Amino acid sequence: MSFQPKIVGFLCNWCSYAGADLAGTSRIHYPPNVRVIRVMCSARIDPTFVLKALQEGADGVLICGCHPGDCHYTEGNYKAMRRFPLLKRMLASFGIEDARVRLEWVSASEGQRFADIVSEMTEKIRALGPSTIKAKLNTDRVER
Amino acid sequence: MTRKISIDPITRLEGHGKIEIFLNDDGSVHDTFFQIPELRGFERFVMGRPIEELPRIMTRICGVCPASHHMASAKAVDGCFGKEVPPLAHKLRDMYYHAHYIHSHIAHFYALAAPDFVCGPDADPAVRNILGVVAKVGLEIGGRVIKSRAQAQTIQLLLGGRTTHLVWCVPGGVTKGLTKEELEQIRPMVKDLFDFTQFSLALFKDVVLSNPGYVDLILNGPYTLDVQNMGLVDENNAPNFYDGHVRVVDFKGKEICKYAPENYADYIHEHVEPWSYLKFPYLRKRGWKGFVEGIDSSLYCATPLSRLNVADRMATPRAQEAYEEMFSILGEKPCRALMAAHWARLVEMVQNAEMLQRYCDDPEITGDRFRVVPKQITGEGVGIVEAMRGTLTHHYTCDKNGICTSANLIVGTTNNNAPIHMVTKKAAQYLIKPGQEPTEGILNMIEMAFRAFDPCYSCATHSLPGRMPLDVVIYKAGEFYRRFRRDGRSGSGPEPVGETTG
Amino acid sequence: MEETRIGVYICNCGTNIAKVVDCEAVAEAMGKLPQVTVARVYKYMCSNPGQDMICQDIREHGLNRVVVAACSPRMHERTFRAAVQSAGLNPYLLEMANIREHCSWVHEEQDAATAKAMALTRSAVLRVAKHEPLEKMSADMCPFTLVIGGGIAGLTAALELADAGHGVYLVEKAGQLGGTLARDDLTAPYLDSARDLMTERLTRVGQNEKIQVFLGAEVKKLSGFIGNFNATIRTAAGNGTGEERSVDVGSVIVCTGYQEFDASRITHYGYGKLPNVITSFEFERMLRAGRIQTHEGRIPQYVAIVHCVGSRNREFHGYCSRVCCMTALKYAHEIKSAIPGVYVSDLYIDMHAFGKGHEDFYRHSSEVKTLFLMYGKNAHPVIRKAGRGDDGERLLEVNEQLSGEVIEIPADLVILMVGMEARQDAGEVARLVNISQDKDGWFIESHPKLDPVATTTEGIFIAGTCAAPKDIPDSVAQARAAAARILGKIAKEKIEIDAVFAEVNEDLCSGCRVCNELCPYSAIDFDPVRRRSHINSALCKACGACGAACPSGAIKARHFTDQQIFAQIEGVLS
Amino acid sequence: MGTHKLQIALYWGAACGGCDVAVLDTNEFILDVAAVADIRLWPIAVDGKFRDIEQLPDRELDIAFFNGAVRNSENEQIAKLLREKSKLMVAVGSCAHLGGIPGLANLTTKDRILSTVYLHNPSIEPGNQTLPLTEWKTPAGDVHIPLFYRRVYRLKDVVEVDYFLPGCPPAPDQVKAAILVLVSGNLPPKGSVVGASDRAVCDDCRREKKEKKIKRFYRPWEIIQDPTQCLMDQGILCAGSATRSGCGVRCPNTGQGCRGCYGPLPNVLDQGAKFLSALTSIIDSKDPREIEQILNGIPDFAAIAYRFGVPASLLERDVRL
Repeated sequence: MSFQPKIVGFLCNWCSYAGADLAGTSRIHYPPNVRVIRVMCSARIDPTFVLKALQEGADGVLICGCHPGDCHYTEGNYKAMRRFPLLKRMLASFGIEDARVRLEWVSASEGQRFADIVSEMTEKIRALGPSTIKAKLNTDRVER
Repeated sequence: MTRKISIDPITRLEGHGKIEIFLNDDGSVHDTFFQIPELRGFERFVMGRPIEELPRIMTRICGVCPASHHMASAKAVDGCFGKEVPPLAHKLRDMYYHAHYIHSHIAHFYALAAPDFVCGPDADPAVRNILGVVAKVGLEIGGRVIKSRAQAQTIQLLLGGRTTHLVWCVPGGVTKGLTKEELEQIRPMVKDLFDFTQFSLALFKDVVLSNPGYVDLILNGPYTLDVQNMGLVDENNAPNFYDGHVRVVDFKGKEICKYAPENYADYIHEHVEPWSYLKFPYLRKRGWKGFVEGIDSSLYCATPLSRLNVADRMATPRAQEAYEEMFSILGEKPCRALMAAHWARLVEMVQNAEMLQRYCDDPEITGDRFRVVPKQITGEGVGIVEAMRGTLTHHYTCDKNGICTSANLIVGTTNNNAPIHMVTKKAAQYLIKPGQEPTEGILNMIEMAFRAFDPCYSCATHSLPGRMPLDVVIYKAGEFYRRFRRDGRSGSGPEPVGETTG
Repeated sequence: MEETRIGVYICNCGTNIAKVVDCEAVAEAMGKLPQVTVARVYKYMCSNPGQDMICQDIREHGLNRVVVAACSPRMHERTFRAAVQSAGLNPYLLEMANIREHCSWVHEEQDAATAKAMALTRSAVLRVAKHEPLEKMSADMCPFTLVIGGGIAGLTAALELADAGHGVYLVEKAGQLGGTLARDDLTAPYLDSARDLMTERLTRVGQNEKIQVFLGAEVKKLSGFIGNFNATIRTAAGNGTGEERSVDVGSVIVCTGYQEFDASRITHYGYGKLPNVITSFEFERMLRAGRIQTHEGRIPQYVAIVHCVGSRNREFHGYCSRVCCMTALKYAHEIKSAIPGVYVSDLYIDMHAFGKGHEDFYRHSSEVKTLFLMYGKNAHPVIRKAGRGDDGERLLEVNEQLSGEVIEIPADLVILMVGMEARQDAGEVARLVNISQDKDGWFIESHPKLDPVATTTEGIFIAGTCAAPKDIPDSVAQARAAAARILGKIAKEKIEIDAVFAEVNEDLCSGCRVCNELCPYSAIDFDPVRRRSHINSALCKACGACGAACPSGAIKARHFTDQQIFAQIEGVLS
Repeated sequence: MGTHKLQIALYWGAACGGCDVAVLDTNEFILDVAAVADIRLWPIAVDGKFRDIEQLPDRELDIAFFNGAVRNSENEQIAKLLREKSKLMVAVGSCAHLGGIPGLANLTTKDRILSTVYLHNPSIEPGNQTLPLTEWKTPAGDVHIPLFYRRVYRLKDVVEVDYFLPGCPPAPDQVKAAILVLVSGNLPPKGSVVGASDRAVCDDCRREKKEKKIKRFYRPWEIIQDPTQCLMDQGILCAGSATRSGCGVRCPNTGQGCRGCYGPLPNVLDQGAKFLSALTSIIDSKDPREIEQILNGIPDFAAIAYRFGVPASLLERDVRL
């Protein structure tokens, strides 16, 4: 079977998680590669979570929040919006490919959009191949 | 089948050092290797960093002379910003640097070099260290040594906010000035320090010059090398540690070249040997000729002695007196006796103290024009200062956003790499005689050869209060024959471990 | 430290989960995890027997943690928290794994779905092991209510609360009460007068001293939290300056209503250019004035009513405006009774007559000879100038769907049935009271079916047409529902504050003040003397922004701690 | 030899010696230490000591102080040996604790380092192709130098570490404090950081801190800072809020932003990520394009976020390396 990417999804409770639920209630099918972790707001997503996921062997990380201007906590998603670009630049310095980490806005009514994002991201990462981070860190422990 | 003696480790500042001695069957020295087994690669991993961060990164090349790297780096960065630095900033940096010199020279002379002379090269290793020195010269003086070094550190602290790994210099000057209050704290310390330099010279005369054995050791021991001299000088060819032109003079006193920092690469190249991580600089125009002495040699020393050798005079009156006295007693200028470097340090210290005095009396020193915001990034700079243990060159380039695109370094120790390699061999050949077994004292005298060069090697060998561990293994016909050990523990002399079957 | 004993419960959800996920395999895998004491599968975990099973295990196996792998926590987390609580376990020692909405309903391939279900459940198990028991807190419930909007919904809600003896601040933007209903003549389907409905409400509001009315007023600021809001009301005085008044309220009901669709956005009916093409609202005004006439002042002989103007149409509004069909029939009736012998034609797409009495009303209308013509969604009627010899001033060409023929009908007056749309200022209101809007701008309810008048912000309710197009009875019902919810809370006197909030560990806080500006509820304040930041747990809504930002790791987002989330990450990836 | 005296060893790996100078900077205190302890090894005891140290019984030494990172095979061998022979292993300074400045090499490769140092620079001997080799045969005999590793490691990546004394270099007062704690016998929990605070640098920084909103980041040379105001409030990057205190606020007091040498706070897994989260959270913009532009004021963030701790970060190194 072809390479099945492991993607960790951090979804805000009010919009994106509800959107993913809607994809379910609407029976919209998408690849089984994203495993969702629910947070109350995309503002809760500490860049440490993303690094931790990559270090633990995730092939990709998907962050979803409410559309700008539509956050349940009025401005939480702007915090995610501010953290993300610098996080991406930092990841690039560590040699991590752009497509592996994504920030998307998904509202409670966008089940289809969530499914489309997951499908597309899964394909992109499948094309990239597995992340080598975990393997290399393990090798570092035995080979200098 | 040759025998092999390892003097391992000795260290240099950036890391560790090692000497391998190969003996012929008759016990004479076949060959020696002085190896630097360490590399960290600053030149590469600073690439991509914002250029203004380099003075704060490069200090970590050396924790004993961080100010040297900070200053050289800051000046290279100044170059990348079109050298827009207010005069006051240069004064403050120079002032700091003189204090740094004093701290380092005190540490070296008293903790690291003095034991050889005050206690004697073949004194009991247990007492051949700073504690032994204190025991000899008395606790009061010992206390004064520690106090003086602490004063030199305090002056740096008041000026630059930090001693080890300062962060003070930025493109356009320095981040803080000197307040009147701080100046008033510094003033009395400077006076004490000047007195201390005079005291140290006197001590050197009493202890060393009054002892014909030492004078003979210095002048006629195995510790001379016929290579050229390098040092930084001002427009009057007086030593300048923070700024100026690099002057190279052969051991007969003839100027070979004098270049501005920007042109260093036209005059200096570095040779690589596969058996050491440290490169071997040489005079470019003469080309690499191998490890050879002589008036045509492309090799040179960059030590306190070299600095005085290339200078026509000192920059301050009392230092000038000490300088003249030194050369008259040594009887030759340039002087080729490496051991005289210890004396040269004390002479330099006088100039350092007098310069500090001058700055304390400079009405502008507490001014506020110590910082400007540079208007342009010009993209390239070379910074050269005299580190305590040799001419130090930093050369950077950066892009239009001020991101470092290249960095090249020739650090003090590197200049002396070839001479140390050679003098070690010379000392080994002189001291290890066919048929004789090397004693601990002999090994120490081999160490003294490179100890003359650099506080860092020295601190490896006269650490406080322990000492450098040493292990000499002698093989005969490829079989273990005899061994001398000396570990870091105080009080253990050489002890034969007896025969074993190979 | 007692030993961690976790019970894992996998729900078949009938076949909803079981048909794609091998629940037995999941249970078996979970049973092997350290700290897991029991792992069971059941048909419907949310059913009483299902919940009983969990409670019984808690007692018999001394479980101190529970994982339920079933539907979305947004669906049943409350249910199972209540269940474990009833068995004496702290409700926050429960964690759910969503293996239905996020797994069985979206994946077909059995092995992959089962593997994913295992990963999700494992992550819940690792997480729950890090859970801590949390205690809810309580605060006083202020019995006053702020009602925004003085239309039928607002008036009704205000009366409902005031009649129960509680104070109401009723804020109306316009110069008088009544809202859009005040513009109507008769109401469908029973043709009773809108005026009468209104006067009854208005007089009672006027007489009730528990209700304080602010006309020409706006709510400028709303701060605080359920039971303890503070609102700033600004009343515009004549000269425009106006004064501000600050009031404490426990709850807010938003009844800001709708605005009519602007017919001039549709060019093909020539509205604005052709004088005798008018909107339903303009016609309503004629009816109230008591004289139906053309622009030229003549009595029309041919009147055409066009449905779904701006509604059920991709270009403008996709939704059905719900009230127009019945209003159109109401017009047919009023026109016929006002002008004997008039020809009324009614051009519709579909006739929506689902309400009580509406179908009868429709039948009755066809009996009184209204000409019903069905046009296609994508083939709207075309208005042409009538030629010599034609009846009426205009001709409407309709591609009639039932007969399949192109029919021309004469018209002196064309009435465009324009629908309802969200008010222009709905966005401001949403931000003011911190609720969200859907893609059409209507306010979003906390649950479309189970919780239609509450919002995602506790203490803020919505009623009437600000939530979606609806008719009078529905608006009134919502207003009373909202009032009832509030009366319930007032009766309790105390409101519970969720145990999930952020807190500062002051032993680690260095007073850097990074968090201070981040809280949208101003729950974080800074003590300049001790140089520490502090979080007011009642104001905190647990978004976790400060926890993520705190560079010292001094802020803990309760129930969403770093350790819990790290455990989840490990779980989904192992 | 005083048998009741503590047996102490010190060693330096890939380091600059600054940690030793910090010990010297405790001035008279050194003599007190010498009074209660035999210093069995000085930092620079390297493989020449192998046989001697190997001959010691295990755990013969009471405390081994190891400063410097693990850059080559020699550093690792000695670390392992000292661990074996010592009851307590203490990582001294940022290099041993977090990887330190040498750890920045984990953002580039061994090959690039060798080529820059020995093949391609303005002062290298023209046409040089020679690179240092771990083993070299000479007519006289073979000579060896250690293997230069692909990347840099922290001490705890190669041996078990009991305590960490942070700082580049550790502040002399903290060196005193830590040594006193360790010789006192009543030891903190294994794995603790000693000689540092549990609060961030801001706790000791006396600059006035306001509510933070940042419209522009300045590079240190672009702005003359106000010495009374929080550097971050002025848009000058300072890692103080994400860094343990104990240093004495040396850098901010000199007008430069903290670079984080004392390492992450007790509850923090990754210092750089936390610093990133904090400073981006306070950016005053809701426009993605403007945010990108504001961030251009912080070039090369990775090497600032992990100035002293690339090997201590969750990712440890450039994954392409």
